[in-house]
Amino acid sequence: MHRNLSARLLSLITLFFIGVGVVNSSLAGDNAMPPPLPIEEIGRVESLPASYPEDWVLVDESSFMNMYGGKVIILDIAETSHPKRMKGMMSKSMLGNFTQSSARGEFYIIESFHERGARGKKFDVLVIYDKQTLKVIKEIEWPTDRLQSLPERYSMALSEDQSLLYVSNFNPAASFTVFDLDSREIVETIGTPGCVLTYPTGERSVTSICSNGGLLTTVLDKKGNLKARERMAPFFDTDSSPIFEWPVIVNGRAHFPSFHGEMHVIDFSGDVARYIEKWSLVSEKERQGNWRPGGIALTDRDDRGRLYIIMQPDGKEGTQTHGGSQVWVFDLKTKQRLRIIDIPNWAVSLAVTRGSNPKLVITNGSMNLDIFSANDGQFIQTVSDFNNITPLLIHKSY
Amino acid sequence: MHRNLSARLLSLITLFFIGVGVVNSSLAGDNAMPPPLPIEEIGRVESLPASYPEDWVLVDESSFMNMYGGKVIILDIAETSHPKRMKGMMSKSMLGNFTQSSARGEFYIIESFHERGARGKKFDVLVIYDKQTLKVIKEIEWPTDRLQSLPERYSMALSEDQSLLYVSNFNPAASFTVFDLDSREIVETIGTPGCVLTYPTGERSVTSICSNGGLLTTVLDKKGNLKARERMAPFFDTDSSPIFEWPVIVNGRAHFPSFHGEMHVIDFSGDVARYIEKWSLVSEKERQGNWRPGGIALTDRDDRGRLYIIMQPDGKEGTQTHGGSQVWVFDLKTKQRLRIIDIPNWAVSLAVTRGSNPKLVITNGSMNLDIFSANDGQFIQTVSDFNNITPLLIHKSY
Amino acid sequence: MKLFDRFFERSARSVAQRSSRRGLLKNLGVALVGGASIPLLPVARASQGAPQKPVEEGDPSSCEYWRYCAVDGFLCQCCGGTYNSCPPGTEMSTITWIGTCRNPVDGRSYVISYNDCCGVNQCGTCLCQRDERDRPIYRSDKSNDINWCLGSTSYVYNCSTAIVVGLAFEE
Amino acid sequence: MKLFDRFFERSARSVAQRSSRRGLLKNLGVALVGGASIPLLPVARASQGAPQKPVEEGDPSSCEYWRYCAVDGFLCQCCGGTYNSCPPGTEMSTITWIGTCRNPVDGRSYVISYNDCCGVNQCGTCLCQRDERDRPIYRSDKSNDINWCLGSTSYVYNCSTAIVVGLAFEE
Repeated sequence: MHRNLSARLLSLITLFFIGVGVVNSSLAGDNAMPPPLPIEEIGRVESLPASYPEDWVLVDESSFMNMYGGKVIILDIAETSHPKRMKGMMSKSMLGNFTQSSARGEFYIIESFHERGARGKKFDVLVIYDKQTLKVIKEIEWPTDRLQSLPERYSMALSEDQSLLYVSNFNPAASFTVFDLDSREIVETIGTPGCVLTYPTGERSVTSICSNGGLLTTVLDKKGNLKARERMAPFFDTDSSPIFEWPVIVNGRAHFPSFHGEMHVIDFSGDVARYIEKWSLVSEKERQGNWRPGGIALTDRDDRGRLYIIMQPDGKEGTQTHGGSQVWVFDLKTKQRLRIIDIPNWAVSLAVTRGSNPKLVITNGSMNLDIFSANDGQFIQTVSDFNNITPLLIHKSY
Repeated sequence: MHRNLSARLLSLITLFFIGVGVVNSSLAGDNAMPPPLPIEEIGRVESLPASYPEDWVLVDESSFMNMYGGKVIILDIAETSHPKRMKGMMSKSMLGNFTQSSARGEFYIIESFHERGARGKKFDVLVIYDKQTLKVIKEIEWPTDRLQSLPERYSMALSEDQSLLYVSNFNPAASFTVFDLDSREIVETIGTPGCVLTYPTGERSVTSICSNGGLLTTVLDKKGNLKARERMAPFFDTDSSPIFEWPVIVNGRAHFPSFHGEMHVIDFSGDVARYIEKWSLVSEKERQGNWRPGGIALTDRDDRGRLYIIMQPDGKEGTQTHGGSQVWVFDLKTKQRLRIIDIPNWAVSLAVTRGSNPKLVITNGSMNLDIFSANDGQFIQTVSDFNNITPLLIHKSY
Repeated sequence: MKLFDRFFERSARSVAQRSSRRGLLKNLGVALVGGASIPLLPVARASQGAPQKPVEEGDPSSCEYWRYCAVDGFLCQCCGGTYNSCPPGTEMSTITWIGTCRNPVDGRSYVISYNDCCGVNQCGTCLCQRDERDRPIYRSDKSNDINWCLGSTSYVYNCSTAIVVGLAFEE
Repeated sequence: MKLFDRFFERSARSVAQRSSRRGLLKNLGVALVGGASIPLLPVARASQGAPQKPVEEGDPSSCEYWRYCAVDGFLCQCCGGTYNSCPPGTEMSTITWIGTCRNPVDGRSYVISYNDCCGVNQCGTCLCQRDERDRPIYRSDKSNDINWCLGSTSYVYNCSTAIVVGLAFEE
C-alpha cells in the first residue's frame, strides 16, 4: 500500500483547525479509559498490485447516456461484498478506446475532448497509465481523428513483443498509427483504404477488415514503419453473409463468426493473414431455428483456448447486435460444442477471466454483470451498482 | 421555425450517394401511384419562441453521478405526450450555475472545465445563450473560481434593470463578480469576506449571507463598481437556529425560512438590506410534531406572491436537506397557511410556474418530476425519462 | 449511434410508469417512444408537377415509424427536433450512414439518411434500435456503430434524424 | 458533497436486487452500503506511550459507521480507497468541511475531517448522507454542499473519506 503522506497537507490542516475546538489526542489521555484515537495521516492514496488477481476485470464503460463520462472500472467480479468490488477507475472521454500491456504494467486509453465540453476545438489524446497507481505516465496529442465508435476489442492492439502499439483512426478515411512504447513516440500513421481495426498479426504486422469482404495486412519493419501491404481476397459478402468484427484469436488463428453462424478461420501467425477454412457453429436443425451469434462483444476465449459466444434464437436481419439467451462453448480444435450455458437475464456482451477456474462475465439486459463459472456454467452472482450505465465491453486483467 | 438549409451539406450528401443506388424521386413517378416523396432538406435546426409558454420550465440537472454531463433541460411539464415534452438543452459542466434574463431573451451559465476531463488546467467560463436558438452568443473566461456547489437559486442574479449580472465566486475566499450585460464585459470582482451568494437588492445592491448569522450588502454605483459595504447585525445563530439560504422574494421582501420553521423577513427593496420581523410557519402543535421545512430547493412563489415550501414531519438535526412529505402554501401578507398539499412520492425540491393557473413542480424521491395544480393541489402527472439523474433545481421560464 | 434491444427494457419501465400501462409492453419499440395508440399523421407534400400528392403516414415519435428501419439512437422527434430536423442548439452532421426503408403507403423503397444531430449532450430519451441491414464498421456507409458527428463542429452525439434522400433502385 | 435521503431508495433497490433482500431495507443507510450483518472490525492502533490501545469499531463500508455523522457523498471505502485513504489515481483534497462525531467505544467526540478524493470521475456507489450539524454554504467550514475539490489539482469530486484529526473540546 503506497503511502503518500504530505507534510504540507498536514500543516495546512493543522492551521485550519486553530480555533476550531480541537485538542491533540495525545494530550487527552484518561487513566480509566483507553487513550484517544491518534490523529491520522491526511493525503494517503491507495495503489494496486503489479499483477492483478485472475478474477479482476476492466469494464469499458462507454457511458452512452453521457459520453463525457466514460471510464474504465476495475472490478473484482468474484468478490461477494459489494464495497470491496471496485478497485479504481480511469476516465475515458467520448467513447474512448482502451487496451493494455500485460508485460509493461501499462494501460492505454485514447480519448477525445473539445476545449469546452461540446464546444471548441476537438482533439484526441493517447494516455498511458501506470497500472499500479492509475496515474498518468504520459499524454500524447494525436495527429489525426482516432476511431470513435461503440467499443471494439481491436480498435487498439500491441505487437507480439509488446513494443509497438497500433491505434485505429477514422475520419472517415481509415488508417492506424504506430506508437513506439519504448521511446513513447509516434512512429508513423499508415493509411488502410477501405479497411478498419488493428488485428495483431505475426511479429510486426497489422490486419484490418475491409468493406469488400477481404482483409488487408500491413507489414511493418523493425522500427514500426510501413514495409509492405498485402490484400487478401474477399471471403464473405458484406451484404448477404456478413461477419462480426469480433474474432477470437487462439494460437495465431483468428476465428471470425458470421451473422448466420459460420466460423471463418484466418491464420494470423505469419507476416500476412491467410485464409484457412470455415466451419459451422450451428447444426442443420439449429439453422432452421435461426440460432445465430448475436451481441456487441459477443466472443471471448479462456486460457485453454475454448471459444465462448453469445447465441440468439429466431435471429433475423436487424437482430445481429441485440444479444442472446445462451452462451455456447466450443473446442476450436475439434470444432465440437462442449456446453450450452443458459443466460437467464439476456446477454449483450461477454468476457472470460484468466486461470484454471475462469469466470464468464455477461453484460446482461439491464446493463449489470452476471457472473458464471465458465467451467460448469453455474451462476455465481450479479454485480451491479458500480456506476455502470452501458458496460458494453469487458477486458480480462493481467 | 428557423430553417438552416445549407446548400453545401446537400451537395456533400449528393456526392456521397453517387453509386449507392439512389434515384432522384422526381424522375420516378408512376401514373397509377402517387408521386414519390421528394428529397428533403438536410441541415434544418429548430428554434424556440421568444416568449416561452407558462408551463415550460428549465431543469437544472446537476448530474451528480457524472458532473461532466450537467445540463439545463427545457421541458413542457403540462404536456401529456412524452415525445413532445423536451424542447432542448444546454450543457453545464461540473455543477455549473444557471440564471436567465426575462427582458433580454438570454440565458447565463457559468461552468468549469479542465483542459482534459479531470486533468490539466481548470478554468471557468461564463456562457451567454440566445434563448430562441440556444446558441452561444459569447463566452467569457472567468478571472477567479466561481462558486461550485450543489445548485443555488441565487448563485447568480440580475440587477433590477437587468443590465448587470452578479456571479458568486468561492475559492474558498468569497466574492462576486459584476458583469455588464450591455457591454458584455466584466466590471469588477468584489470581495465579500465570510459571506456568500448574490441576493439582488434595491436597484444596484447585492446582499450576501454571512457565517456570523448576519448579512452583508454591497452597494454598487451606476457602472457596477463598489460604492459601499454595509453589514447587518446577526439575526440567527448558525449553530442553534440556522436558516435556509433559499428565500422567497415578494415585493422586495425576502422571506428566509429557518431549519425549525421560523420565517425571517428582510427588506431587500432599498439600497441596503434591513431586518423587518420574524414569524412562525408552524403552530405549537406542529412544532411538537417537529414539522420543519426541509429539502434542497425547498421554496418558491407564484405570480400572486404566495409561498410554497416543503415540510417534513419528525424533523431533527441532520434531516434538514432530506425533503418532505407535504407542501404548505402561505399568504405572506396575512401569514396564514392557505393549503396543505400532500406529496405522495416525497419532495426534495420544488418550483412554481408562472400565470394564473400555475403548476407546482416537485423533484420527487426517485428524481422524477411530479406535477400538481398549484391552485388546488390536484396531481396532474409524473414527468420522467428526460435524461434526468439529479434534477435538483427547477427554474420558471419567461 | 446504437444501443441494444434489452437496454430498452429499462427505459420502457419508466415509460410504463409514466403511462400506467405496465404489462402492455409487448412491443418494446412502440413502448419505448410512448406510442400506445399510434395516431396516423398523414404527411402530404407538394410534388414537383406530379398529379397527386406524395404520401406517407405513421407516428415519427414511434420507433416503428417506417423511416427508422436502420436507425439506432435517440429519436430527435423526442429531443426538441423532428424526424428530419435537429433540436435547437445542435447542428446536423454532414456525413452519416444510410438505410433503405419501404414506405408502406406507396410501396416504394427509399434511401434514408440518418443524419445525427451534434452538440450539447446526449438527448437520452426515445432510444430506438432497428438495425435492419446495419453492418459492422468495416461497411462504414451502412454502420451506425460509428460516431457520425465526426465531421461536425461538435463531435458530441445528441440524437438521430431520418431524412428521405431519394428512391432506392430496388428493394 | 451531498445528496438526499430519498435518492438512496433508488440505489437501495439495486442493493436489494443484489442481495435478494428486498423488503428488509428498513435502515436505508445500512442497506445502501450493503451491510446486512455488519461485521465488527476492531481497529487498534499503537498509541503514543499510553498504557492501553485506542479503540474504535464498526464497519467503514456502512453509512452507519460512527465517523460518517456529517458525511454526504460516496464512501471511498467502496471506491478502491478506505475510510481514510483515496482510491488509486485520485488525490486527497487539502481543504474540506468537518464534523464532530462521537466514538461509541470510548465515548469521546472527535473532530472528523471529510477530505474528498479528487480526480477521474465520480465513484458513484455507496452514497451516504448523514448531515448531522451540516450547515448551508454560508458556514462553509461545516458545509458539505460545496465542492471541496476546489483546492486540488483536479476539481472533479470522486468520493469522501472520514479522518480523525483530533478530539473535540466538548460534545
